[in-house]
Amino acid sequence: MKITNQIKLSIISLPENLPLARVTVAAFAAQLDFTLDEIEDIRVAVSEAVSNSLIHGYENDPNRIVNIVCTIYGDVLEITVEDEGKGIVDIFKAMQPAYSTDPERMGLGFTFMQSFMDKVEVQSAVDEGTKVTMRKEPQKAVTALAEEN
Amino acid sequence: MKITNQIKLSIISLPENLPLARVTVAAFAAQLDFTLDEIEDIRVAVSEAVSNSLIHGYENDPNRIVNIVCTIYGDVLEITVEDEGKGIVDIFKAMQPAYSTDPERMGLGFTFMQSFMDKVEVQSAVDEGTKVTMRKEPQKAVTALAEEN
Amino acid sequence: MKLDFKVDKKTLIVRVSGELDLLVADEFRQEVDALMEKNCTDNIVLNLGGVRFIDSSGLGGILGRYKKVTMRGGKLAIVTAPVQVKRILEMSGILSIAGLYESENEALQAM
Amino acid sequence: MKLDFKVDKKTLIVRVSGELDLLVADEFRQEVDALMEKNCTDNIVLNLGGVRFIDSSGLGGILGRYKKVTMRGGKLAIVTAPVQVKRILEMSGILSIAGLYESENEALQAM
Ligand SMILES: Nc1ncnc2c1ncn2[C@@H]1O[C@H](COP(=O)(O)OP(=O)(O)O)[C@@H](O)[C@H]1O
Ligand SMILES: Nc1ncnc2c1ncn2[C@@H]1O[C@H](COP(=O)(O)OP(=O)(O)O)[C@@H](O)[C@H]1O
Repeated sequence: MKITNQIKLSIISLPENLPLARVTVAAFAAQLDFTLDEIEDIRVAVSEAVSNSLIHGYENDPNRIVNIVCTIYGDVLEITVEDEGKGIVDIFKAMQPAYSTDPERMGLGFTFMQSFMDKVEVQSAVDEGTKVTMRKEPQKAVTALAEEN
Repeated sequence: MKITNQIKLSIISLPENLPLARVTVAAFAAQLDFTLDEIEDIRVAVSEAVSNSLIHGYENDPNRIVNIVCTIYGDVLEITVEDEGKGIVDIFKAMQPAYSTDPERMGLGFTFMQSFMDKVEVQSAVDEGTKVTMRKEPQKAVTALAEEN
Repeated sequence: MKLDFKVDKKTLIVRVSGELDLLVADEFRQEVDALMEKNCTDNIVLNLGGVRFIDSSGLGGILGRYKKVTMRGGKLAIVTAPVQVKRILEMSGILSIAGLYESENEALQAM
Repeated sequence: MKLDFKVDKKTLIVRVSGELDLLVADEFRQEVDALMEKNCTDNIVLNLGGVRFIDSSGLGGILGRYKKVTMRGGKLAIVTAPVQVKRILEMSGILSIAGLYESENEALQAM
């Protein structure tokens, strides 16, 4: 489907940029017909993906870059969050609820991304980096389509 | 001076992305000790520079890209807004208050950027593009420094 | 941006809220002009109380309405702009030609 | 994020406002632990009424406090979370171990 709009936000890997990443993605998402609750869902999902790049991908090194690309295709919002960090050894395991390689963390990041977005895909290679692709469509749009048929 | 933080936002040249550009820059600026009025100033300056790239640089072509880079050096916020559009023939003339090549417009864009930011620099080459660099320091920081001396 | 309106004899009262920038400048222009046409009004009272942001593109829309109205012998008055908006209006010089009033009633009396 | 607090006998009441994420998770942890220490309290009543955003890093900070308090025989109760925050708390399972109350008084009675 044709791309209607796209933005790319690149941030230095500082936690200070996390609120800003949420704000930017939420402002972009508002161009589609999402409810406020759906925008909240998107904010949580973005926060989890970017936090993972900072903590796990870059192990808190504040001199790296996280790229966030937001795209609208038709009614669908796609968000990719990409780092060039240490990568994930076992993606399947990493995505299990409560699984974390950090004993201080809850292992709910991927679970929240999956609960709050329609679709989450993870590509990762050890020592090369991780790319998380998430999609979400306004529920209104889905309902309207269903009623048409 | 050392860069403390930096983000880059690239947007497709759609006016729909203008509010988002303001929101992102304002969220970044909030990392410095700006007052709410100063953040308002910054929002206006960014809005003018990005609008100029859309209307003048790209003549409303919605398939181009505007790059916005925000940097913090010490207490200074630097914002650059860059397009690869048609460029400005006479920068000095373009920056005069009330000068516009578009009879429908007011010619106040550069005037507002200059009034609301501490410093505005424009680089431009015909058929290559335009880059506007703006700087602003929180007034509090300036006052504190003066009191120290 | 959102526009609400009311008609008082020959005056169109327009209440603007939201952000007045390049994105909505055309819409503002067209909607206000259409309302003037439809309600056969000569004057505009522009209530900017709800405007959270304005830049030179938004100002251009207001100045354009000012020109159009005055060319036809009408008047344009501005009501209750928030501090930030007022500052921008002042810098543009529009307040020295169109009046700024505290309330819609005050503005209506000056029509 | 901003923390306000009050002490009621052996209970520390903490009122959190703002966003609870990775950026402030450490600060949250340290401030709450320091307040517990300083005021010699056993229990925590966490008022999340002013929290505008929470994610798994913010949750981690809360769960960490829960663990610490219960390990020492104390209790942790959560008060008035906004809908969005409540949804996240529910998904994490923390509400089935720590109680959720409508008011600080209700929570204090359950201590
Ligand atoms: N961007 C990333 N780079 C490297 N490893 C990651 C990345 N994202 C997630 N992981 C790995 O996947 C695990 C599970 O992630 P998640 O579900 O978000 O939980 P948590 O962040 O609480 O550990 C992490 O503990 C980490 O090992
Ligand atoms: N990014 C740009 N690309 C090309 N021309 C520009 C650009 N920015 C400004 N200009 C030129 O400078 C003039 C003055 O700009 P400005 O002061 O912002 O007023 P206005 O936008 O109202 O015309 C414009 O009319 C245009 O000719």
